[in-house]
This record gives sequence, C-alpha cells and structure tokens, in this order.
Amino acid sequence: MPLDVDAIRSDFPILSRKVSGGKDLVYLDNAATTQKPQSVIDAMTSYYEQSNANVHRAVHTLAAEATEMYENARNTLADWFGTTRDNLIFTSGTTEAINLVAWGWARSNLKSGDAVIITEMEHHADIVPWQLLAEEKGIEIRVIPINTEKDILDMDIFEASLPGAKLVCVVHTSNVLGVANPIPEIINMAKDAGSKVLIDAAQAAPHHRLNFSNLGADFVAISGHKMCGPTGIGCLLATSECIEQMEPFMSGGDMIETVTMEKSTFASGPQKFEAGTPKIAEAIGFAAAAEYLSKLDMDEVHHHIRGLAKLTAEKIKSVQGITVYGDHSVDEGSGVVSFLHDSIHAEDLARFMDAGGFAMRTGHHCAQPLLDAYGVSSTNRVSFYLYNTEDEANAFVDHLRYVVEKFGG
Amino acid sequence: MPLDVDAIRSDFPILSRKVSGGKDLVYLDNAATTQKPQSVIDAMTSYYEQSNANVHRAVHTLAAEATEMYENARNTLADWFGTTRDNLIFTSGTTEAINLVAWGWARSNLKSGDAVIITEMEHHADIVPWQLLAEEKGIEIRVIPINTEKDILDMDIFEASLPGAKLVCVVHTSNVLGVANPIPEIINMAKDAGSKVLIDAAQAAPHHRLNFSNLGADFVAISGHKMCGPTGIGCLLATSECIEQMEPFMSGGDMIETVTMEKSTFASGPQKFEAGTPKIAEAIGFAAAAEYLSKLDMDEVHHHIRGLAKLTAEKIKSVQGITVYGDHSVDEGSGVVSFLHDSIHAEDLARFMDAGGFAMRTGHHCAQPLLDAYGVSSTNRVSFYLYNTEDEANAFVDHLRYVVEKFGG
Amino acid sequence: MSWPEALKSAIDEFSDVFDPMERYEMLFEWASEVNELPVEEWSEANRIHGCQSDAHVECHLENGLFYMRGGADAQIVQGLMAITCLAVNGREPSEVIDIEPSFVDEMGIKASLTPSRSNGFLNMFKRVQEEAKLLMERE
Amino acid sequence: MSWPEALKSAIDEFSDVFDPMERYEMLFEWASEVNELPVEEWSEANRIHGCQSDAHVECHLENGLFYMRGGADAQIVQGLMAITCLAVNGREPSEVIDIEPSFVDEMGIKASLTPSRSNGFLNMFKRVQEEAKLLMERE
Ligand SMILES: Cc1ncc(COP(=O)(O)O)c(C=O)c1O
Ligand SMILES: Cc1ncc(COP(=O)(O)O)c(C=O)c1O
Repeated sequence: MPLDVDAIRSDFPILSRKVSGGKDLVYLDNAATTQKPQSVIDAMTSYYEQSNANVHRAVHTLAAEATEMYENARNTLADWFGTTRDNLIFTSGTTEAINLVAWGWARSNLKSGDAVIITEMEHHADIVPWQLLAEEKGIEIRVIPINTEKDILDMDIFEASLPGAKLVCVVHTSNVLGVANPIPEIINMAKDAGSKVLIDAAQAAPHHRLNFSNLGADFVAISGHKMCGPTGIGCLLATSECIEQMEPFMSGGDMIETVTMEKSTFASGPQKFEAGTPKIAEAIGFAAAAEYLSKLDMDEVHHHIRGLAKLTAEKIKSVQGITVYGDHSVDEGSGVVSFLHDSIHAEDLARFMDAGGFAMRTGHHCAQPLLDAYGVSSTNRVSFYLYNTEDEANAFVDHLRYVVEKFGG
Repeated sequence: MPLDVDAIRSDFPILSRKVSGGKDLVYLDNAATTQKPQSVIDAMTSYYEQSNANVHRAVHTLAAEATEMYENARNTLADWFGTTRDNLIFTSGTTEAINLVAWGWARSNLKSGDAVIITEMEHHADIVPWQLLAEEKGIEIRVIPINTEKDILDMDIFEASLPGAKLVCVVHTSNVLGVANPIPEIINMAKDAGSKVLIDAAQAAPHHRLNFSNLGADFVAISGHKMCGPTGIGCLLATSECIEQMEPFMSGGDMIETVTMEKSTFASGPQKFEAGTPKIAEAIGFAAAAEYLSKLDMDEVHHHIRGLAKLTAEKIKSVQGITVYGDHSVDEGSGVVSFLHDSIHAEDLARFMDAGGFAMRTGHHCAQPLLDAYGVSSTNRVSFYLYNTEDEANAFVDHLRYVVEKFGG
Repeated sequence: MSWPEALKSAIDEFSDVFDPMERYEMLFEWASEVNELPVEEWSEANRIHGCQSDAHVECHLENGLFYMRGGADAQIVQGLMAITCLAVNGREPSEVIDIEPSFVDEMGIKASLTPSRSNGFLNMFKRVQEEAKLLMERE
Repeated sequence: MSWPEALKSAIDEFSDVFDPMERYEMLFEWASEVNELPVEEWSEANRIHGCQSDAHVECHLENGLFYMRGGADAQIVQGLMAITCLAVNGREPSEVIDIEPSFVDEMGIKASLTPSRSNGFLNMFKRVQEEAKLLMERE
C-alpha cells in the first residue's frame, strides 16, 4: 500500500508554514535535517511539563518516571535498529558517534602502522577524526576513490587495500550523490580480511529500517535529527565485543563504578560512554521518532522518497545548462539530488528557488573531497523525505526551469 | 524587592502536578536538575513548529531563521555570562565542558610532570577526566582536602600546592554541601602562581549571575538543565588565549576550514570545538532560560534560595537522629542541604518522603571522595530553587519529623 | 501468571491501600518476614550490584525446589525481598526463571520496572533468576 | 542612521516590491552597477572568507574619502556589494566604521544579519569596515 502522504503531512506542523511573501513552504533540505512530527514535539513537551527530573539513582516519583521514559526510549530505539539496549550508546549525533569510535575504540586498539580505510565519498565527520588519529598515532589512512563516471566506489582498489586494514569506515549512502554503497559486500569483504567495519548511516537510517544484527557491521553511527527526531541526539550501535574493547572517552558522573582520589573504576556497557546528565528529553524525542516511523511501511517510505529523487533527477537533466550528479537510475539510494547550472552561481540559484518557496541547500555539504573528485566546489542539492509530494517535485522543476530561462542566458 | 514566588510558580507547568496518590509535588531535587518555565518549553516548540532547519551554510528562509535563532542564542548567553560570543563554546553540559578542557586544552598544553590541582569537593566530572589524563600523560594530580570540621577547603594546603601547578580545577559551589568556595581568592592565588583556573559552575550558575570577564578564570563549565534550560546543553566559557591554545577535540563538519584527503585545516574560535550539527533547539531553549532569569533580580533569587536552605538546615538539625552536612550559617552557598538519619536508611527515608510528595535525592551525588571524607557513602539531599516556598520547606520539615517519629525508633 | 496463594493475599492486602505512605509502612513491616540472610553471611559474592542499599541474596535448592534468603540495610528493599520470597520460594527453578516481576506493580509499589543500572529491585530480582538458572544447570 | 540619497532611493525602490523573487531579480541587475574589481585583481589577500561565493573587495582612500570596489562570482552577492558601495563610497572612513548593515534589511532582502561564519554579506560588510579602520589608522 502506498504511503498516505496527505495524512503524513498533517502530522508535521511546520509544513503549513508560508515563506517568501506568502508562498507555501516546499522543504527540500531533508538531508541536512528533517522536520519533526507533532508526536515527537509532544513527547518532549510532555516530558518537560509532566515528568522532568534527572535520571538514575533517585527514588522519587518524577525521577522514577523520567528514568523509565529514558530507558524505555533506549529499548524502543534498540528495537528499531535491530539490536539490544546493551549495544546502543547515546551520542549527540553521527559526528560524536564516529568520534567515539575514533577516540574510544581506535585510539586504544590500533597502533602505529595499522591501516584505516576511508572513502572519498565520506562526510567530513568520517574523515577528520581519522586524520587527527593518524597524526597522533602514526596510523595509515587508505582512501578508496570514487569512480566519478559510474558514481560508485572503486571496489578493486577497496579489495586491494584490505590486507592489513584494521578498520573500514564507509558511508552507507552519500549525502551529496544519494548513491548507496554496496554495504553487505563491503562488510563481508572487510570481515573476511579481519577488519572491523564502521558504517556512517546518517543518511541511510532515515529511510531504511536498519537491522544492526543482520548487517554484521561492528559500528553504526546515526543522527536523530535526520530521521524525524530532535537535535542534539543520535547513537552509536556497537557489538558487545567492541564495546568491551573500548576505553572511556568522556568521563564524569554516571559512567563510573567507584571513584576515589587515587583511582576510578568504570561501569560496563553503554553507560561507560555516557558521562554526565544524559540527553533525556532528546532520547525520548528520538524514540518518539522511531515510533512514528514504525507505524509506516519503511519499504514504501524508501520507495516514495527515492521515487521523488529519480523523477526530479530525470526531469531537471533536460533543463538547459543543468548537470545532475550521481546515478539516479537505480532503485537503491536516497532522496538526494545534487546538480549545478553552468552559468547561474549555485548560491544565486538557491536564493531564486527560496524566493519561490523552495528550501534547498547549496555548498560543499561537508564533503569537500567528494566534490573535489567531481571538480566542483559546491552543488545545489534537493533532498526529499516522506512528507514531500510529487506535486512539490514538479513545482520545483517548474520553478527551476523558470529561473534558468530568466537568468541562465 | 523580594521575589514574587507565586508568579514564578505559575510559569512552571510541572509544579501543578500531583504525585503519590494526589499529593502536591514538592520538587526539592533542583541540584540534580531544575524544572523548566513555559517560555523555555515554548521557545523550543516554536523552533520545531516554525523554523526548524540545519544552521549555517544555507540560504533558504528556514535555514536563515534557524541560524539567526541559534546564533542569537549564543549572543544572549554570552551576554548573560558576561562574555562575548567568541568565548562561549556550546557543549552538552558541564561534564562535556570539563572534558573539553582536559582533551582539548590540557592534553596538548600540559606535559609529563606538570601538576593539576583538584579538590576533594569535586564532582566526579571534575575528577575522572583528570585521572584519565594523568594516566595517559604522566601528569601529577594534587588534591586539596576538605576540612570536614569547617566544611571548607584547606587553603594552606592549596597555597602550598600551587608551585608548579599548571591548572587549578575547583568547584564553585559544592553539590553535596551547598558550600561556596572562596573563588576570587582561589583565582587570584592561582594566577599569581602562573596557573590557569577552571571553575565548575554547574551549581553556581543557577543562582548567581556569573560574570566571566570579572571573574578572571580561564575556563568556566556550566550546564543548562540546572538553570531552567533544557537537557543536552551547556557551555564552556574560555578566554581567547586559551581557545587559541586548544587543539581540536571532536571533529567533523562545521569545525573545519578546508578538508582534503591529505590534510584538514580548522576554523578558529568556538566553532573549532563544535563539530557536527549543533544542538540547535537546545541552544535556543538555553537562551530562553537566561532570558527568563534576566527578568529576575538575581540577588533576590540567591537570597531566596539560600534562605530556604538555611531555614531547612536549621530546623532539621533539631530533629532527633538527623545530622546535617555543610555549614549553613553563612549567606554564601546554594540551596543544597545534605543530611542523614542515624537509623533510617537514606533510601528508605527518600521513599517515605516521596510518599508525602517530596522529591529529594539520595546517593553519593557523584562525589564519592567528598562523602568518603565525611565517612559516609550516601546522603539524603534536598535542594531548593527559585520556585520553592517557605511553606514547602516547612512542610518538608514536618513530614520528615513525622517519618522520623514513626520509623526512627 | 498466577501467583502463589501467599503472594496473592499480599498483593490484595497492598492494593487495598491507597496512600503510598501506608503502603511503604506495610512493606517496612514485611521486612522482618524475609527468610533472612544474617549479616555474617553477607559477602562481596552475594552482594547485589546497582542497589543504593547494601543488599545480599543467597539461593539454594531443597529437594529440587528453589529457596532464597535475603538481607539489606534498607528496610524497604528487605520488604521487597520478603515479598519476592513469597513469589519464588518452594518453586521449581524453571518456574522461577519465568516469573515476571510485575507483582510489585500489582501491589502498587512504585519500584519501577525500568531496566537501569540503579534499579535495586529489578537488579535483585534478576540476580535471583540468574541464580535459579545456575542452580538448574548445575543439577 | 540617515542614508545617503542614492542608497535611500535604492532602499525605496526595493521596499516597494513585495515578491522576493522580483527583489532578487532587481538585485541581480544591480550586480552590474558595482564599482567592479576585475577578476584579474582577485587575490587571496582580498578574498572575503565565509562567503559561499568567491568574493573579493578592495578599499582605498581618494582625497581622504573611502572607496571600495568589489567582485564576486555570485550575482546576488555582487548586487549586495553594489548597494554597499552606495552606502560607503565617498564617505569619511570614520563614518564607514559606524554604518549599520541594517540597510539590507530595510530593502527587504533576507541577507540575515546573524553573525555566523558563513554569512557572506555580513562578512563582506565587516571586511569593508575593517579596511576602513586600517586605512584610517594608516593615515
Ligand atoms: C558540581 C557539579 N559539577 C558537574 C556536574 C555535572 O553536570 P552535568 O551532568 O550536567 O554534565 C554537576 C551535576 O550533577 C554538578 O553538580
Ligand atoms: C553522511 C553523513 N555523515 C555524517 C553527518 C553528520 O551528522 P551530524 O551533523 O548529525 O553529526 C551527516 C550530516 O550532515 C551526513 O550526511
């Protein structure tokens, strides 16, 4: 059964906003962050209005309620991501999740000369932490280039790079191209070569129901705000084996077992990496987002989002002067379409589109090396989500055509 | 003019909650986290319902609005804390702020043999990061003991410990004792000795208007959720000199200048330490909290809170079997009162108090070394805030008396 | 799950009471009814982690049936142990493993069934079930 | 702040227009009116950081009065530079330092006056003011 997009739209209060002199908002910047359904906003409001208290280690009613809500949020999310509460560490987002792997796991488990594989398709969040670690520890970074003809990773180079690699870090779905990488194949090859695997699922989690157990990765990094959840929260999924290998990163309250002035001992499991007062309302909101998505058929969600991207890519390709980046002929991939006009500056184009009510992003999308590979320094990017409609996609194409006709001469 | 506590109470929706079979909630766990006024909740809701977008680097209307709201939040908070936006780094709370000093500043600016001074009064958040750093870098930790007779730090030992110290880390106001340390004196002495100073202001910021410029500290760590703000946000105030000395900690998007596969260069100022999608709604909520407080006379707020603590401490001292910890005869200090009964277990006592509607905390309050110094492993703790009333304090004392009469035999 | 008679009547007794204060008082009284583990037998090995109180539990089989003894320095925890004894003692270990800890909820005691490191009751109950499992395997 | 006549009439012209699309179109046209800094003179030294477009500005004094020339690869940014020229050119550098960038707001152009690293207009405007300051000090 196809998605009831009208019903979905009515769940998102912001979608009735007007912008740019009374125009309907057409929000096409979902790869940057998605909007939030009322149920997510309400979950947080109701937490603050009814049950707010610091969690853990207190017996009073509010603290018990808050703890229950917070820990149930962990259960809900673990369940949604196909894992257990003992394998889910709350972070502030994908960036912190990857940093936690770098600082908490790689720093103590890799040594000088060990190799970490990353790809040219990565977001800065999956590049810079490895560069800093490499500099500090003398770790070798091997980069898998992208084949810019086919918009895919060079799997031959990947295979050749595997011997001696201790960690493979790869983005599930590119935030610039919308292209999905062959993740099962990558994980299998890496595992066969004895390497751990970290998947950046920031763009994949919003429209796939990831199953951590089935996936077979060692680490998966996710942002809540890109999948209907609040800002300031995300999670790292990690195998029990890896969690046990990890050293404390952030330290302080709640992650300890005992503290004396001489020495401290640490909690086990996820809690060891969750120092300080947790992101309580955020965890509750994130779980409400998973609950919201759980009521939908995620295959349909994917189909819908990807369909809009394919449609849009196909149509704008024929607009004079427009180049589309990324292969949009395949069904895998996300709702992202990057493009450029050959004479209208990307920023001007974005402003003209905004003037028509269309919210899209322009820039390097925190993926400078990928753009370098394509020989550009920025792209225009639209990215669809479950509440976008075919009418919106068509209106976008029409307005783009109008702008190009007017200014593309 | 004294506070209009009735008016204040009506700003906090949760205060009309009933607990424990219809009893009025008397929320006395404010040192753990405070409640949120409607204006803070509304600021976040309205952000999500009207303006949610990822900030920075996009030109569309929502992104511009969100960026403006987020950056104005930084201005508001910098202003509230007596500093500039270039000296305020958003973190998830005090814990992350202190970790940022440890990982971002101390790790690259201290070397083996350098000394860091901490005190026995610290929260685990200001102990464990230093222990981890000491272990890694061979840094010496010098501990200033507390004089448990007078409930103050031993300033002679402090003075004697200063030579060679590179960093003094001290809690402004104890979360267990409610005692305020002689911060100006400590800062002066440390500065004279050529040491940097980090102040843990988690408990002080909620009822003092801190002025970072006047204070003269190098670093101040603050949590939003303890001062009417949302969970998941706080900040580190740092001098420009120290910010310049700091190396990147978390890395990824938004904190870079350029990224290539070979090397990255970094943004300057606070942004260098704010990797990834920021805590947007949280920053806006935190600023709304500062705005809420800015409408009150903070001297009166302090006076009110401290007054309730003094009153309560005085009254419960005379209850049979009760020992109060901390000196509550002085005007400085917070709304915290820790105590124990000599035969009723702290947890039982907390449950009995909860049954009467009184929310208080029990445990080691993430300050095990301090409790060790007093020879106890946990305390009962009430902590007052601006919305608490004298009636609530008195009702608390009455119920405590009743419980002690009934079970303290 | 159908509860043993003794537990049933305890649940009835508690759920008749509306005021949580009274309910805690009752639990406080139950504390003395626990099959007590004397303080001399408290050890690091039988300590329950994640309790705010110092709580210990010892489990064994008698004629193939499960029995626990407990002790804690907090009376309410000890009261919860006494109630737990009603639920588990004299049962097959395989039954003990399957018992849901929901009886405390039915009693109206906000022991909170959230899995969290510091949830004393739940940690105690899980420990009892783990011991039952071990005893069963060892048989 | 009272604006120079030329700027005032530009402000009037813009604020008469309701549709943001039209306003951008107008600004696009203004782009050609900037005291242009030819591409040959674009250098790393005169590049404005924090713009999404490649934008450059050169400032100097003529008879003690301030003048800027600008160039950018994005037309709207260049249009904003042209408007800025109206605001600053031919003024005392000390006046330039005091000008508020609010004129773009009055024109109804959502250039957003938020201080943020990536706010192109504001970074450009600040750069112009810094140059004015330098020129004043150097005098
Ligand atoms: C004195 C002190 N320092 C640090 C912290 C840690 O703050 P947070 O948990 O918000 O990071 C607290 C709060 O528990 C505190 O009271
Ligand atoms: C592929 C990818 N990785 C990582 C990130 C960083 O996520 P966050 O900013 O939520 O930490 C993003 C989002 O911008 C992304 O698209």
